[in-house]
Amino acid sequence: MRKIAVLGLVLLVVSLTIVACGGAPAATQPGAAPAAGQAAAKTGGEKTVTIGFTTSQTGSANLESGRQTNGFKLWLDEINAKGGLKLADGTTLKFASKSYDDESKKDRVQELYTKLVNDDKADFLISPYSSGLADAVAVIAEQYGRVMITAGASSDSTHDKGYSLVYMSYTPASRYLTGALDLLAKLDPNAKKVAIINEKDKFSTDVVTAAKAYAEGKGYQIVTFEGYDTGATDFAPYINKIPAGVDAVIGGGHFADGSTFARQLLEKGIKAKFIALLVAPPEPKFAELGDAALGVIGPSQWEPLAKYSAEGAKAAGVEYYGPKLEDFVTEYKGKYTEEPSYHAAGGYAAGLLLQKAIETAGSTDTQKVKAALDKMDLMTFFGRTKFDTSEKTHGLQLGHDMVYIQWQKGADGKLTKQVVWPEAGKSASALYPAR
Amino acid sequence: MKVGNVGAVRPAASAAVPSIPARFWQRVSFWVTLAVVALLGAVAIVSQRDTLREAMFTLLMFASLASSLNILLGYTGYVSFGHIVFFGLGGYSGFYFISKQGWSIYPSLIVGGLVASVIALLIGLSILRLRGAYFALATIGILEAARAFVANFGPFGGSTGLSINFSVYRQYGGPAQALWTSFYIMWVITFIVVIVSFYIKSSRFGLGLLSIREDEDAALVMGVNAPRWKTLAYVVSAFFPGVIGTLYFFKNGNVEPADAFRLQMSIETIVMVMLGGQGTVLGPILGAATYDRLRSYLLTSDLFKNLHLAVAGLALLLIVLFVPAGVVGWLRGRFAQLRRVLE
Amino acid sequence: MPAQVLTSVVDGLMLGFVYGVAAMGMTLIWGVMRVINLSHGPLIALGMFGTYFLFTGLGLNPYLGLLLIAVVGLVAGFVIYGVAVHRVINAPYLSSLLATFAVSMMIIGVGTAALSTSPFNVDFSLGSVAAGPLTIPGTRLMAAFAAVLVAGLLYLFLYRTKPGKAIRAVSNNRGAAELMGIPSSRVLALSFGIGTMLAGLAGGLIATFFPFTILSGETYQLKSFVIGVLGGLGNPIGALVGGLVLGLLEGIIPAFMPVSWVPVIEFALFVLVLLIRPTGLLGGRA
Amino acid sequence: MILQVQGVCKRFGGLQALTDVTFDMEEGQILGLIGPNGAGKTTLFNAVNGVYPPEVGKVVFRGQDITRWAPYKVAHLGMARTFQVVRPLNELTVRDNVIVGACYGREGHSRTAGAKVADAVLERVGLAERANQLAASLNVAQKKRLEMARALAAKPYLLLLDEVLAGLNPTEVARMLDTIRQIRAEGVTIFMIEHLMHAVMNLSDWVVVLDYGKVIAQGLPQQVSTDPHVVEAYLGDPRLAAELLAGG
Repeated sequence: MRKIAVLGLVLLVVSLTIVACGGAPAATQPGAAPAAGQAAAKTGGEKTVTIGFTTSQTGSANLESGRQTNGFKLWLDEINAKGGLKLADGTTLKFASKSYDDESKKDRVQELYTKLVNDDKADFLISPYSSGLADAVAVIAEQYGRVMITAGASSDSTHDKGYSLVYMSYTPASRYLTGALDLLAKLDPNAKKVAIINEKDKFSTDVVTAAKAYAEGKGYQIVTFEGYDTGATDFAPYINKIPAGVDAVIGGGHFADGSTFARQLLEKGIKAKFIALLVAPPEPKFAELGDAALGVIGPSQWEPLAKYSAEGAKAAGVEYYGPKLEDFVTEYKGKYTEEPSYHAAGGYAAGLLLQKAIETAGSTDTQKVKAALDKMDLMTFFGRTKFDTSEKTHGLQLGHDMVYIQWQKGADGKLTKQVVWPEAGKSASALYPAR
Repeated sequence: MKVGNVGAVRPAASAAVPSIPARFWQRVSFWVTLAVVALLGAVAIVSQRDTLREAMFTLLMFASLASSLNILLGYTGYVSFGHIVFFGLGGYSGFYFISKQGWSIYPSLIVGGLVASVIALLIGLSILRLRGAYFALATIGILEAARAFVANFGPFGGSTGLSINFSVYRQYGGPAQALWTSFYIMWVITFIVVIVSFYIKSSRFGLGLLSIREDEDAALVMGVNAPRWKTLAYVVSAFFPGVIGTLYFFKNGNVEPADAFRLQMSIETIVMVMLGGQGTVLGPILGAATYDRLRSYLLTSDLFKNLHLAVAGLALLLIVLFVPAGVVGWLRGRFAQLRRVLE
Repeated sequence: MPAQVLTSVVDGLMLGFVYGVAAMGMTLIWGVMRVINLSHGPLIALGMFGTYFLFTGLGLNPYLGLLLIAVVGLVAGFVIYGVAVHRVINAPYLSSLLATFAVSMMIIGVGTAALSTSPFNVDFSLGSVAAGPLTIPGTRLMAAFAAVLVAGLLYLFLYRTKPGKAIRAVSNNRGAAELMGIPSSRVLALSFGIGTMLAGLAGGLIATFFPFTILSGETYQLKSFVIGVLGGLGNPIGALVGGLVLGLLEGIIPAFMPVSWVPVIEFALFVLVLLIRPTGLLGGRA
Repeated sequence: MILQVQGVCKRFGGLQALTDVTFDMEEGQILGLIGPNGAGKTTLFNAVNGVYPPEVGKVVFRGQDITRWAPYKVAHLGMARTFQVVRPLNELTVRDNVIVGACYGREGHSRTAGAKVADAVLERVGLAERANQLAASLNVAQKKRLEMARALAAKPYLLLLDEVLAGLNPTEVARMLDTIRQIRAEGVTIFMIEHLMHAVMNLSDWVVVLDYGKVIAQGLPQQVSTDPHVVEAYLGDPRLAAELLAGG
């Protein structure tokens, strides 16, 4: 009798150990590189800085997220290939990264970031792709006192929560489509009716809420205002609600839904003169839609055709930092055999901004780097960067601007991407009406 | 369709079954279970490692979710795919008071639980009339309807949900401390769920539930007011996900419909209950621990990263096919003497 | 406005046919063996990929490809039944729910690893048919036509052939059917095979007009539940009608409120029907 | 009058299961209900204790109209029953099975008090040593006694026994008959369905005969067994008919 009770207890203890250890080994085996880096911290004035982030290897955002990671890895390889970053005090910094798959889902991402900070000893963080995930992990960055650069995330609402260590590298969502409306006003002063159909996630909602207010302020009539769930594939019910005689259709969300939406707009024969969608159009893959892509405008954080340069920086009275735009494009193409999209550029820029801040601070100390970021006002290949330092909306991007691209038919009949707005940076005039 | 106990294990030996004290606090098994929960929490506290604490928070959260589901699924025999609806609705309500009304976490937790219970009462009065798979289907319907409704519901922020200002954590001693506080609360909730589970199981009420699980019609004839008791079981089992939801969203700082009403999470909770042994108290806790650690391990292991779901699915299939009583159920069935120790 | 409602309703109905096929398999399996097949959704998704690979990889016409998908689906159904379902067919229903859920996890797991979760597109177009305010893509018309054909064949099979009659007999009363010498195990396997085949066919059709991932089946699985209950659980022919009812609702509701309210109404209706008439609006056996 | 059944009719789809069934039961009696297979005997039990509420007619128990009451309410009033096909709560122990009867029966004991009642009842039906086994592990005769024990633990005024002797061997039958007599001696009224004719005829104070859902005869055992209607009804089953005549 007693023996059995003892046996039971032993079994229990064994199972518990397994349970407890199940947590431990997974948690205590960080990637080899950063661990080695930590060990080498104080020797010979060389130090390894670990940057942690998650990638959506699977899930709805895997395309955009993958590009962002590609861009970041390019930065990482380049800086290390150059022998690292030399600080004023003579220390050489090498950079390492540690990342996990967040499955494009929020439920594990916080745990993964906690792990990045505590087990993998990440010194700095880059946000995951998409505003929803970035918003979730901003808390973690703040809670554990790590500076986080958000890339691929632009929800304004992340920055009205009182965070002080989260810095947005993108133009905020509220300014994504306002420029498109400016463009529309310029193209066609008589345009009146605007239909807004968007994904109902944080980012797109922030975008259209701001765009709707902006449009109404400019005297546009919003004839349709509908949201669809993330992952939607059938847009017919929404498209059917667009009344005949609509001038502009704006909205969308991310790549997958946006491209399907564009395709179904064509199939359903919607005769909108102006179509502007989020995220999807700037992706090179959007061209695979063929006719459905023609004339579609998309706000882009950055384009290979953009014209950010040292001269421009001088004109604006700020410093230019990092590689030339053309060099970035060439390097990226060399490594990944495709045009960089703005997600890729954003990933690179996140690393670059961090690099600059560390260089300015002359240290990897969180508070010093934070001070450097707060003061930062510069131009890179990605555009201008300046952060809001007010207490209410700290970390919000103030300097960076959107460009707007449109898919047009080139002389050879192939679809090409042209920058059509702002006026100063355009590579072609907008095609109007689009259809 | 008859609702029966899946954990149907024919006893190995009919003789020599120990008698178990009537009062649950006199049972070895009660203290063993408490010790398990104590250990799970202590691991994080002793190590003082934030990662382990976070992992244990998730683990304890699933352990209490599974245990609370067990009151309905394991004791009463009603399979609900909608347990997470209470996590969502209760959590949303509690979180609403934190973010919009500026309440402290503590009363909000209670409110979250109560809202979940009241909703369970209203839903339960109608759908508990359905039996077997019809009930299961109805719970799926309710979960989906609730998710779609909240996504359209203005006060809850519609599809983008609600969030709290970071400064809120200051009243809990700063963000780092707030995480520890959340963890402690989670730990306490797990203890409460265990004690309530034992209390119910050893009470007259619990006996009624068990008889409903075994044979609802026979139970009715024996005088068990099945409609009332199963509704009560539903209400009690819904209270905890409401509390846990509030805490979880408080810890996250935000809530969105897509995170709050995940059918997948509901099903995973059922899997945990099954894995450990439905109808037992320790089972759901061990089941949650095993499943959660397994999944978390697979997710971060380089070898299985891309196949974690498939591996977990294979494990589940093997258990359903070959150990339907779950680990604790199997042990209890195989070694009658263990019934004193494991319950 | 009326033109808009008309378009919307026609779109809904076209889709309703396909919903019907998706639900037929689910409800057939339920009727015969009282199993809610939670792997139904992923199987639909596999059907989608079937079309994709046959079309994009082999250049096979999607509608010809359906024949192959049907055969593979049938065999896959046998295998799933044999491996995962047969052992728990007489156990309480939670076992079969979880067994099929485990299958679903495995399909999605392997599918995610092999196919990622980025959307796939079958770049196949039959143009559009325009009539007045209506513009109906040809693929959807074909899908509706194929759905009717599948329903018709299923009807003939169930009511005119020996194995079909055996399926109905087992569905009515398995014990009695066994007494009459009907080999119930074989019939159950066959039903699961046909159910899987129907899931695959539905997926194959959907793939011709919507993009999809390995996760896309879930929506159709949930809709299949709703349709099953509307048309009568266990009544495969009722499923087609149920599908049309659902399609009609999806066409009409957006005319009066935001589209995002559609699922609220759909699922509330679903629960209501379960409560009031669990045998389905159109009768059928419970 | 402990139970009055007045004009009870019950229909299942196209099948008229009970037609205008009327009879009374005296307190302290054993009333035997007999009839050929499919006569509607179990349906009558179900109509009386609320499992299948009758469409027409009235059931009065201890002066209270309980027609269409839920079965659990009827149980609380003091009516307990056993099932023809045993329905043990398989995954519960034998003792817990009986405690359910005690806790939810007429006296509505607490769990601890219920345990005491259960132990006493188990002792009496001879299952005491199996108290801690799972009910599923009992053999058929033991399960029958478990059914009886559950019903007794409810301390009913009226006990409905549905073929408790079926499937038992002669020794077991004798034991069961003893138990039934004892129960009656304690003042519990018994309403029993039984196929074993000699047992019914020996035990019962009053016999009601159902055929095709109708009462075709009722009276003292001797009267009934010689009633031509009854004999005719049983002619379809010669063995039973012979037994009926022999038993009378």
